[in-house]
Amino acid sequence: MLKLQNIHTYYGAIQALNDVSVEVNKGEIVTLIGANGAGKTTLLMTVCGSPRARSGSVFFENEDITQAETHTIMRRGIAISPEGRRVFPELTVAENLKMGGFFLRSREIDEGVDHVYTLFPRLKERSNQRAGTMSGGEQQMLAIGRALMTKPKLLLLDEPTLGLAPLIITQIFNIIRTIRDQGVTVFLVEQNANKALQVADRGYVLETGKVVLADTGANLLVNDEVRKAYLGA
Amino acid sequence: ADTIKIGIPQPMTGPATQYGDQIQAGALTAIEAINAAGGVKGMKLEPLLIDDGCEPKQAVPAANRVINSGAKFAVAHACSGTTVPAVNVYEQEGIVAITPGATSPLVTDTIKPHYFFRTIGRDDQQGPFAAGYIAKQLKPKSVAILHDKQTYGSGVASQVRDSLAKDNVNVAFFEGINVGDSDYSAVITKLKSLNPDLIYFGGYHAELGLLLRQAREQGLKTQFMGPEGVANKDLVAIAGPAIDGLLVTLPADFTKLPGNEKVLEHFKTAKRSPDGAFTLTAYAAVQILADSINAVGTDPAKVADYMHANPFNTAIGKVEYDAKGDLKKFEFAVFKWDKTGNMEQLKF
Amino acid sequence: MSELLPQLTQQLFNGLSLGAIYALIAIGYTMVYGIIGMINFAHGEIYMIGAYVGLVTLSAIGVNSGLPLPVIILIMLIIAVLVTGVYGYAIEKVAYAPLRGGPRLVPLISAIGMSIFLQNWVAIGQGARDMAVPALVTGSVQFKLGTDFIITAPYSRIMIIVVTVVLMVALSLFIKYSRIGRASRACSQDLRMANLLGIDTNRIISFTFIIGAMLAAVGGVLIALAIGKLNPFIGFLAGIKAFTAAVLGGIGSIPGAMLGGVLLGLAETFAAAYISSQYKDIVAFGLLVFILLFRPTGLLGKPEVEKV
Amino acid sequence: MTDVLLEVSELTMRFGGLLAVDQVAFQVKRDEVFAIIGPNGAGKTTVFNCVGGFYKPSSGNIMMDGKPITGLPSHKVAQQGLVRTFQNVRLFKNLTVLENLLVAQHTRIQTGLLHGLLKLPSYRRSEDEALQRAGDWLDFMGIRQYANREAGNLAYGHQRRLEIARCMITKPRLLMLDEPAAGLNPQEKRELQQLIDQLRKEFDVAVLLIEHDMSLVMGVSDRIMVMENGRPITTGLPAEVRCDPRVIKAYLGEE
Amino acid sequence: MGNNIKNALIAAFMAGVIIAPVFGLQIARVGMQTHLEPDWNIILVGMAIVFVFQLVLRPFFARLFAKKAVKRALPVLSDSARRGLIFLLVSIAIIFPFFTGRAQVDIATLVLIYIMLGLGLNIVVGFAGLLDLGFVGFYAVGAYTYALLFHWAGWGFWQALPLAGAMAALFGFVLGFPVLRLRGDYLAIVTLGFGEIIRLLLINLYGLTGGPDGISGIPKPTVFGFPMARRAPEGQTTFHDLVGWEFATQDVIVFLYLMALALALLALFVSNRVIRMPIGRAWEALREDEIACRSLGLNPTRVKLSAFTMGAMFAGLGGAFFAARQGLVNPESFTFMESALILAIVVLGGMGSQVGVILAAIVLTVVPEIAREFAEYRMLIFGLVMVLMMMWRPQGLLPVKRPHVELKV
Ligand SMILES: Nc1ncnc2c1ncn2[C@@H]1O[C@H](COP(=O)(O)OP(=O)(O)OP(=O)(O)O)[C@@H](O)[C@H]1O
Ligand SMILES: Nc1ncnc2c1ncn2[C@@H]1O[C@H](COP(=O)(O)OP(=O)(O)OP(=O)(O)O)[C@@H](O)[C@H]1O
Ligand SMILES: CC(C)C[C@H](N)C(=O)O
Ligand SMILES: [Mg+2]
Ligand SMILES: [Mg+2]
Repeated sequence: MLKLQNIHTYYGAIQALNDVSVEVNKGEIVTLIGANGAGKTTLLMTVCGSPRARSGSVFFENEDITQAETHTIMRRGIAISPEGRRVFPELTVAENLKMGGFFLRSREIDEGVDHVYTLFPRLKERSNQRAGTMSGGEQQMLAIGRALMTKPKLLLLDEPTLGLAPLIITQIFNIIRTIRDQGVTVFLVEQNANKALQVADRGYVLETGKVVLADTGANLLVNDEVRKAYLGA
Repeated sequence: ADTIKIGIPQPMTGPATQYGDQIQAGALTAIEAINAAGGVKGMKLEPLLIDDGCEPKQAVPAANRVINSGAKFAVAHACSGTTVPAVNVYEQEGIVAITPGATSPLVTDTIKPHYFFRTIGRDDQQGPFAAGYIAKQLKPKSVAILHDKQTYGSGVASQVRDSLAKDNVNVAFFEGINVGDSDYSAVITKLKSLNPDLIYFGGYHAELGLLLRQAREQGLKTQFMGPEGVANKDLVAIAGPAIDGLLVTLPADFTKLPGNEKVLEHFKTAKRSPDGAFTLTAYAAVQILADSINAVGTDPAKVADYMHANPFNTAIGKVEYDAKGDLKKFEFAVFKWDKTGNMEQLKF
Repeated sequence: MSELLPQLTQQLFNGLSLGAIYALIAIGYTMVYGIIGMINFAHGEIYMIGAYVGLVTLSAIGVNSGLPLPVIILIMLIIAVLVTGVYGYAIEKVAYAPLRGGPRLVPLISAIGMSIFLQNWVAIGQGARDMAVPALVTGSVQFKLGTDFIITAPYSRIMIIVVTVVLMVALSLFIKYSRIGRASRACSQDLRMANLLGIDTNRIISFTFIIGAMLAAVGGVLIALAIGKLNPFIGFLAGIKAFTAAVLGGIGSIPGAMLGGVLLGLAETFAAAYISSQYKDIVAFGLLVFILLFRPTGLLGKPEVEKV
Repeated sequence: MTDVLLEVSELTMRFGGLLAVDQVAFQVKRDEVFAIIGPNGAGKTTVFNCVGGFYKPSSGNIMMDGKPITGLPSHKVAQQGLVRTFQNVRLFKNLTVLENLLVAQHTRIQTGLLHGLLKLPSYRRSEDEALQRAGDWLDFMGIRQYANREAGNLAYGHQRRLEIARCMITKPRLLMLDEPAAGLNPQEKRELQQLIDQLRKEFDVAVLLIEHDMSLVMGVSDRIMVMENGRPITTGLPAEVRCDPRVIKAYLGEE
Repeated sequence: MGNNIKNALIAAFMAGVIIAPVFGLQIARVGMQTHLEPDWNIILVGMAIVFVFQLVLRPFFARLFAKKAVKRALPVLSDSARRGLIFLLVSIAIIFPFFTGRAQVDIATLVLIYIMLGLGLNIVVGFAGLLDLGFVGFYAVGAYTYALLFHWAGWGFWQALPLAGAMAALFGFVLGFPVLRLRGDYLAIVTLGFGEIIRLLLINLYGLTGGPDGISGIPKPTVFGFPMARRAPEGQTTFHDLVGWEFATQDVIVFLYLMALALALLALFVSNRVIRMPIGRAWEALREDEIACRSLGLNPTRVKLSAFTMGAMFAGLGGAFFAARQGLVNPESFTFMESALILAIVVLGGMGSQVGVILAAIVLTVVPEIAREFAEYRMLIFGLVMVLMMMWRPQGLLPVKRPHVELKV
């Protein structure tokens, strides 16, 4: 479904990704783990075309989207909950969600909003609050909810559990499983490697811009190096 | 040198461009005529056109450009606002300059220059002259005076005010307006409720045009009057039919001066129009410079001395200077506009 | 003084019509600012160009063409709006788009440069001197309030007030309820995220510039007809005033631009009427400073939320 | 001198119709690590903001060392020895790591204009001391090798450390940390825990902590207050809180 | 290619629309009527140029830049290179007036005044991050302080100079106090408002300031109390009489230039030191994150105010000098456009870069002077240069490495 081949991505002169190849199959949960600054966020954003890979190619559903513009890429059925949440601070919670489903028909939007509200009742309570004044965790829920709005084929999640309470974290992982079961493909970046690997079908380990390990989630969980470096064992 | 450079720093852009054009026409025609007749002491006159935009800010740079270009003589600055600061420069540098347009007393009163002259009268003649006409001919019960807060406009307006006060005419209103504004309706409403018999405006045509138009639009039908700075074709275009009946004071029409036939001839060969209040004053300025150089050579100090001491016969008649470069005699006249945009000198 | 009331009414009308003029330009300012957070100093010049295009059109038709007046004005408006739309689009593409994502002040300087350029572009093309615009819309509503003082409301001014109100309402509704409106609000807060939601942000920005320019053109044509004089430099002062109005009302807010414009117009008019016209601009700017001290984000601007 | 450093009583913060913090009261003792936990949106950060002077509380009292600090502007509060980190790290990103630490000493060093222009000895001494202190803290945090880099380019974990160092260099009496472990990996979390322990022991600083990571909270805190919907539901020792059924239901969930 | 042609056609069409009403259809007036004088050639030529540009040149440039983009990272001036460059510039500046004509020296003096202003505004905008669009107001305060002291009390330049700086600083302080809590563009517009208010007051306080005419005849600085002028005021000896020189205006100009240079160097020195001092660090920190600053006990109002005041002081000194150079002050010299120009110097220089400010001041003062050759195209060119410069170097002409103390690691 998603295939990255020999990607090199730069920020100006700084190389953030070095010859990265990653594949995500339809209906899978794939997770990407790695230390701070390894390039995980960069990898997700390269899929979105922002920044664009300097060399290598990105395929989505067998089409080359390496050079496509961000908005055309996203309209193919990809949604992202980005690093730093990036909710629209002046828009209300409800408006933020509607923005998520920008290209849907209005009935679909309403359905989507209702769906998100059932997942996160907190958002329903606050549907008219401006997003910028929500608490850190509430904003995170909103960012995830907004990404879910379009019913994407591929969902990109960048540290979705950051700043969330334990109870909600558990719930997020449940949601990830559920939507996978509904046929959505999930590409997940997590600091919480333990939990991420538990739900993931497969995982990649990124170190300073390079993929150093790729295996099934279960195998990585028991991999010694991974355990030492990322699971805190 | 085989040419004598004459700087002509005048408005070539901005609202006073019309006046700059008139002055250019006069000065260039004179220069061409003199050159055609063999020049001055065998040397040709060379005009240097410089833009001062009629903006005080550009005055000193423009004057400096005259100096830097090596000219020792200038037909300088139409507007009082630019002339006043520039006079210092000419005086300091010893450049003989003549303004064909600036009427403000400040031009020569502030530093009493030795090198600077005019070929036009002063507003302390024009203002009292206008006031005299108002007091004796119009006999209004009350007069409102507006001005544009600039050197020239506010200067002439206060001259009119003071003279009217002496003549015991009631000046009910005296206020400045902003140049460049486009909406004067607030002040017009004020005038409307004051309902004076005459409104005098000190300033240039652009603001007066709007005032006239907006006054008539608001149903204010009072008689307007202004100084020479308002009188040109642009005023007609902006004010439209509202111009009907406007009074202005202007230098007398020198084209009708006996003895100017040759001058008019030169304008015809040069394909330029001699019309406009400042065309012949500029012509005269060049004549005076040429005559003086002819008499004493190209040393500016000597030229200045010569000019203070001797009378000249020019396109604006016989000219004599006092110690600070003002004309000993200059006459204004009153003109009235009709609704087709033509004006006529009033006899009284 | 029994004339006080009618005089006051007349000044109120003067203030409103002046305010409407400011508001009409301010709306465009506010829209562009709202979306890319940039003070488009060239906006005043677009207004000026709109006025010129109107005059060119009028000259092409001829004042005595025999066409009914509303038709002439409509043609002037349509042509002016189309031409300035192209101007707005081109200016954005040439002078601002390449700078997006860079330091914040860079487009500001570019805009000032653009503004100087456009002034002189027209000054060279059409000449720098004042142009007179024939008074097409003549006549006025006149009435008395008891005394002899006749209150006069020229049709040309009434037209400006009406058009401004209509445009403001239409635009507010459009921004609030249309999809493009919603997208543009999102773009104004986080361009990159809007892009990540599949929105073509470049198109939204172009669109905003075009609409802003068109509004300015409407202002240019109507105001030129009402005032009767234009030159290539009128845009600058009008732009500054309109921008002040936009900030006063809370930049980014369309009703705010209207409110700010009217307030500024009234302040200036009443200062001119009851203090002195010399001090009217001081009063206007003083009012701006004063209001911002108490409402740091303008009258209708939302207070900035920064959650710590 | 009592051993209560910070005393918050009846603190209430209202946003329009929303009661974000409702009658919260707690005390932090000297040398204590006191944690506030609770579901998202419970009002924890808001409590911080009120205590730190970033919001003006709707009502309530805050006393630092017996002196009221309620409603003081935040920089005045900080001058009382009460400094904080932020939920999203707020470094001076374009300044170097070292400069971040120098700015933090601003209130304590020679800032006279003339002294500096003329490089008077007292100015030089003060600058040298400031550098010395900064160096010491960088050593302590183990990030000396990044001293001359731009702070924004540091790895996230190092940024967190720098932010804490920046607080500590002001010699605070109370250090408030808002989710310091967010975005850190398990390894880094453990280092953070050691750091907090060490700070408290070596520098006599009390710590007020907000955190969602239970292993960290349980590991370092002396006492924990649990909030829900703006109200404290219980305060107690880690062991007590962990087993409190209300806390499990509202916050922890069944494991 | 087909797509390219289509785009080029669209662009050409738009160019036609843009050119037609301004150049193609000239409004001419006969009496009270206006009519049009069409010039189709100019429209067609314009369209053709744009078409060719879009079709041929643009793809060419695009390719050119694409290659360059790889090395888009700007060359940043190192510390020693910066010092070397400053030294070089200063040496050139000192010997320069003895080898050129007075016109050039005169412009160079203006450049120096703009350098002073640029360095001042650089503190406010570049370091403290406060967008000040009314900087010219303080410049005016400085200029008028000297002018008024001269006019009403007969003060000389050297007596008035410190007071001009102090007065401007005071204005900065008093005006800054209430408004510095405003954010971003709101601060910008309020400062713009202040600048305008100061200018309007100068226009309207006719009795005091001479209104729109301003004050003229302001003397140039004296040399140890001896005026440099052709004719001395009564009771004084001119400098050239004193030393027995022939009076030459060139000398006056050069002297003025050297004074300006000294003052600009002082400004450079002070701003250079200040940004390395604690207060300079605090400015930058505040620009980066006000909330974090507050959390560390820094009083933001005070820090901002110090930047604002110091910037104003520089402007005041520059203003006094301007008054002396022009011999005249009037409100027209202090319009918003002037603020914009100074801001452009700072931004084009590369915010915070002092060498950049110097270069930009030179460029933005000299370009319009050179462009005088093109008469009415002068400002057109100037505007265009401003736009192009921003595109060419959005990071500024000469971004320097931020000066910072280093720690041995
Ligand atoms: N906008 C940027 N400009 C320059 N460098 C950047 C930028 N964003 C990221 N980098 C650098 O690119 C590298 C990879 O960063 P990235 O954000 O992808 O890491 P990450 O794995 O997501 O880290 P984290 O766990 O902290 O989110 C880092 O060295 C970072 O400093
Ligand atoms: N400025 C504000 N305006 C309106 N509501 C606010 C504002 N700040 C916070 N809130 C609301 O108050 C509540 C408490 O927010 P707070 O940030 O204190 O939560 P928190 O406990 O820190 O949550 P988290 O763990 O998610 O960070 C939230 O519901 C939030 O939406
Ligand atoms: C050319 C004239 C209109 C100038 C006017 N007399 C003045 O002194 O400014
Ligand atoms: Mg990341
Ligand atoms: Mg929080």
